[in-house]
Amino acid sequence: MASNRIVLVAGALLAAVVAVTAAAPWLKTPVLLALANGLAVCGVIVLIRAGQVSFGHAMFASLAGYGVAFMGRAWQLDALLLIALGTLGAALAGALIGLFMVRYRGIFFGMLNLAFSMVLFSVLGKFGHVTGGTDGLRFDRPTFAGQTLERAGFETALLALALVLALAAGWVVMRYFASANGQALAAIKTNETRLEYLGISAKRVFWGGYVLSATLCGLGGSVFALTQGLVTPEMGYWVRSGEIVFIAILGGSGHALGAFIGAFVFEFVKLYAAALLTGAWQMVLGLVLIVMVFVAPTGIFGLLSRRLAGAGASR
Amino acid sequence: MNASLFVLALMDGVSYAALLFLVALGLTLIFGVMRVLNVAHGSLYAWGGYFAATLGLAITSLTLPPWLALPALLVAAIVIGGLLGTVLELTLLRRILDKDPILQLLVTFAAFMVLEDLQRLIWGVQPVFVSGVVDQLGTLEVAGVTYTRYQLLVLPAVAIAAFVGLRWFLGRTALGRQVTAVTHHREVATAMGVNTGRVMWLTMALGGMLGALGGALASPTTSFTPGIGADMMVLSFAVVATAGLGQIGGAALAALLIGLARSFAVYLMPELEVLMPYLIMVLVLLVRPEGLFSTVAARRI
Amino acid sequence: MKRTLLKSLALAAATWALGHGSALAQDKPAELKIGITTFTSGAASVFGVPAKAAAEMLIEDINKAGGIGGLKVVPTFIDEGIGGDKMLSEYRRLVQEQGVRTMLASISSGNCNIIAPVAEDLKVLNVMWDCGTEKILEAKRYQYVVRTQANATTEMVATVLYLMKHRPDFKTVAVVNQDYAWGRDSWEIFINTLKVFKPDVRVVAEMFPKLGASDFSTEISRLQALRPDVVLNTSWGGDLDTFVRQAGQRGLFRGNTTFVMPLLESSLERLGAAVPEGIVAGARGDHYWAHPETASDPRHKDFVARFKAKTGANPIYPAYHMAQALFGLKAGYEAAIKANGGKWPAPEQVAAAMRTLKFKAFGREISMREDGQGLEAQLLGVTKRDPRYPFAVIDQMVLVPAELVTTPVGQQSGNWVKSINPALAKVLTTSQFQTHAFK
Amino acid sequence: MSAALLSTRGLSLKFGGVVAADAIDFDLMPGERLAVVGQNGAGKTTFINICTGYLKADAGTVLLAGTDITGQSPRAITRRGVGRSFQLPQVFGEHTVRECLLIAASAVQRRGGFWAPLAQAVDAAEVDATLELLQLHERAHDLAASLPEGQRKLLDVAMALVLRPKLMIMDEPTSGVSTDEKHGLMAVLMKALDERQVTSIFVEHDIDIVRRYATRLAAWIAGRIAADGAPEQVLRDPVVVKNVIGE
Repeated sequence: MASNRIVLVAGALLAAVVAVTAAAPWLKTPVLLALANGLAVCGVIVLIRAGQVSFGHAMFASLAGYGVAFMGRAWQLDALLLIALGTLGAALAGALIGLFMVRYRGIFFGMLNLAFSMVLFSVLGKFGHVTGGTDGLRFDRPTFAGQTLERAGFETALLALALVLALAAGWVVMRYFASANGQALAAIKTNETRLEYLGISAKRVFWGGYVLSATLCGLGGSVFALTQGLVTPEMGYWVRSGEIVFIAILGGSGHALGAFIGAFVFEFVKLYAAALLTGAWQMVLGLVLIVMVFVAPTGIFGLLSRRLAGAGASR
Repeated sequence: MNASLFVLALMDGVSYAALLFLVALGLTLIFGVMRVLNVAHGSLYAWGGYFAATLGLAITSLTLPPWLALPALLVAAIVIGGLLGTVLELTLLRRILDKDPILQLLVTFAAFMVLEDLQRLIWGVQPVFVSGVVDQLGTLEVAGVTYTRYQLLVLPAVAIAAFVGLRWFLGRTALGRQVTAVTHHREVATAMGVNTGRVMWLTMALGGMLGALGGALASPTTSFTPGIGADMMVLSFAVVATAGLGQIGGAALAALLIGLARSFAVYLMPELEVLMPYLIMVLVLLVRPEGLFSTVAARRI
Repeated sequence: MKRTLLKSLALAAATWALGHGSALAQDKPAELKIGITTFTSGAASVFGVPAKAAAEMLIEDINKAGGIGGLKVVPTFIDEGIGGDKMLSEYRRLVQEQGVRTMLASISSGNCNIIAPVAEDLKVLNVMWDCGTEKILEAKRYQYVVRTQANATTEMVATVLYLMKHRPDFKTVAVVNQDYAWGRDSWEIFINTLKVFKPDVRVVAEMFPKLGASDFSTEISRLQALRPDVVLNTSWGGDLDTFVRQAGQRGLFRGNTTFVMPLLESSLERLGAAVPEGIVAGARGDHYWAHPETASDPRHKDFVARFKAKTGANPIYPAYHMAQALFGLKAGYEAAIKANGGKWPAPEQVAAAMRTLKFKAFGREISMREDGQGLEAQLLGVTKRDPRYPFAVIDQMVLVPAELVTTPVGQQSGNWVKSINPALAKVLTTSQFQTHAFK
Repeated sequence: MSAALLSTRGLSLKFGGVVAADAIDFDLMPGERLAVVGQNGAGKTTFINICTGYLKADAGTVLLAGTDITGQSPRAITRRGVGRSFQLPQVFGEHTVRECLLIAASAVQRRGGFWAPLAQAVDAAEVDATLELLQLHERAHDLAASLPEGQRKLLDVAMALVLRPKLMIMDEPTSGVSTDEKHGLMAVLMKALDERQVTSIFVEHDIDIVRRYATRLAAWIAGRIAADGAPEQVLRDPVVVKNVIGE
């Protein structure tokens, strides 16, 4: 799919987001949440590139989120600093956990991630005196780039930041996919034996991908936490991890843009399904995904790219 | 902790493990044959429980003889489990066998989301609970503590029966052998003329019944509320992963391990209770990536 | 890419400049839109669904009687079950898109925590109609947030007082609470208060099974082994049902342990025969379908009858809390309109008016304080089986006045309960408090 | 001995009861083109797997140009200049032919740092030359998975060849290829190996191919080298005739 077309789509999406949130301020929250999700999905897409799917990656979002909450409460740091540190925390955790994960593939990889995330989930829920238990941790709205802002202003600023971060993340991911490491990562999906017989360490390559994915999930988690001013263990529940993968497939795991398209569709279907037919949003989303898997396994982005660049170019 | 407390923890652990095992058994059986981890399995547990409760209510409201309550549990499990299992197999799993494993997993996840809401639409959100059976069977004393016969005798008995029964079916019957064959090598089995489609349908129905049976047996002592499926899903998942995917005997031991760890935790360090299953899962997987009881074959090149 | 970016950013600047000039004009609207958050999904919908039914009924009544300040009341319901973040989005949509200025939120203390600061930022009146956490109004002074019912401190201290009356001579206590803020906090208030009256009381077990736990057999075995004099359980919904049923099946109630269940009233009818006699039961406030003082009051009678006709069950406390919120809101608006010289009041004016309010729902009069906290008496009693009903009822009812058991304005519950006068332990036994039998 | 490119001493490996490698002593001189024949299960692939580090021997040593590489990982041994192709071609099915080679090339050289796009990170000219050399250039932009068996075999070798190995070990390069294509395939392979001056070992069942392309022949029987030397002479060895060629 021609890259200038992608830029067009991205630009259009961007403009739409900005216009919409300006027209209807209440939409800022869902849009922010969608962008936060999208960032995390970017992370999961990296793993899917290697043919791996994690049912526990929400743990990095929740790690970063709790990092933000803790530091926000303890030292009243600036929002930008909080995001940076929260993300860094997730990256370090990813680097560490990744050391174990690189040995696993397929269902075992998914399971070990799930296991780790459920341990974290239970710990966060259990040791209330530190983590605020299942009610989670609240923290006051921090300054933004040194400015003390009202909620409206803060969210506008955060939204602008999130958009920039989304573009940056998308660029990084696509650049990574094109790089030697990214290509080797994709090769893990098809043939690790050959990688080894080329003198390339599949584990090291995969570790890199894992750290990147953890970092992006952490970035998403940090933004999510700042949007809400509250973090709860639910952020890391296995169903959340499932949702992230879900969004990746929905949007199309071939391209970072798919992550954000998916995230927006997900967020708004969820929001309106919840408002219109109360208690059935899960069913709606579930059916949507099932249909997608059968008619468009390449996700919304796959469909889109075929529209834009004509059939065949969807790879 | 003294000897009597030890005994108590043992009792509770075993009866809890029995339920856990039934659900995990279904999950692991399905994986063995389909090579798909059926995330919707948790919903089967929930549906089994709800449906059993519905039957229980029907029995009381239609003033049928109360002794029907216990068989009703089994009937509920067989009907709803078989039904849902069949539907899932025919409408989804059958059609995604050739798809990317990631998509397969996701489809079952989607099915899980759908079933969760359907269940809420059918049975609502009020806690559902019918305990006639337990009261009929009465109680017995152990170390000065009262237990219900139901949890101490019925649950383990059913679990053991299910285990032995499945073993016998897979090992001794022609159909069971076909299932085993497909488990080991689908292509070869097909080449040998095994009707793979039928085997898979059978497996899904059977696995579904086991999952539903877990729920049905839990219904007399547990209030069923939305979300109960998701919790049981991840728990049975922990059991299966600890045991090793497709390991039937292993699942029994893993369920016991987790059940006991949990109940002992309540006595010794209550704060760790919820943590136990996942701690065990992590530790086992770190030491043995394929779980306690399975081994990986080297890749031929 | 860059060009598109610049374009859109320019567009952003422009539109945002437009978007944010919105001042709150206070000309009288055509109708009074109110947003109500309640659980219509998830475990807590055992509270949310009855409350919603009550709201629909009562708003219909209010509108029949000419609405509030002559305006028709139009409710929009938000499901708390979709999770804090989604609920917040919905909440803000109502305020910023629909222009709703009056909100009733919420059931979950967690959600109240999320919403209170938002309401303050958005400058909308928020009536905390059911959530119990005392911390919100003690930690921070809000202008737009009020609570038309008691808080956790009032409930738990009253519970302790009733326990002291019902069974003064006990030595050991154990707790089985849900593992979340309410479960932990209620236990903390309970035990701290108890220690004032009984410094030598022994806590033999503290068990906090996870919220939504489905199996308590191990906890029950442990309780049977320990045989404490008193067991506190402040859980609700499916958790409470499951615990009571499993405990009943295991004969836990046969011993001479006194069980204290401050939220049992909301489960009584559902649990039917499973509830034995002799459990200390609470109703989170001054309301009960068989309320000793208002059961015969035609307004209340009518409410109960119609609620039963509509939902098939007697009203439980969330329904009454909803009534308190709506009646309080009505009274508040009317007071504010009067103070405003007949002109339609701004949210902050209503909020101010509600702080000096005295109003009546289906219990005794509720009086609001300057910190926005409502003073609501507490009804406690002991379960009893009555041949006329297939479920247990509350007997030996006492109404504990809120003034005795509520943290004074400006104080923190944590410290205040420790400073309670030990003499209070016997107050309920004095002649001024009569015990009402179930009729 | 020190002149030998690859040599093994007392290489032994058992699978349960089966003896897959039985104290194999073996030397390969630079420039040789060794064909390996033997019945299935004679231990040919096992020998290769041990030499390239995929399997660990129970006993014995493997020396590459005089340095001990016993028990090293395939990665380490590959980096020392041993290329390998497989009976079942090991290619990146979801990448194009050219991408496969680019990835391979990136194993030995990287330019422009972490972020550089693969195509710029490696010497594309080198890659295209190799494509040309193995006559894969027309299929350069097709998915590796879409290639017919013969070309997949060539790609398998090409990926190893891009690494500029000293030694190339090929496991049945012509298996699964129709007889009339075999010679064409071997011709291409050998030409490429000559041009790059790579010493090579190849496992082969087709005796014509052996006669035609091997400079030396080793016959495997039950995990040991039964005969080793000039092809014609080995092929005349009665033991070989009886057990390997089977006439």
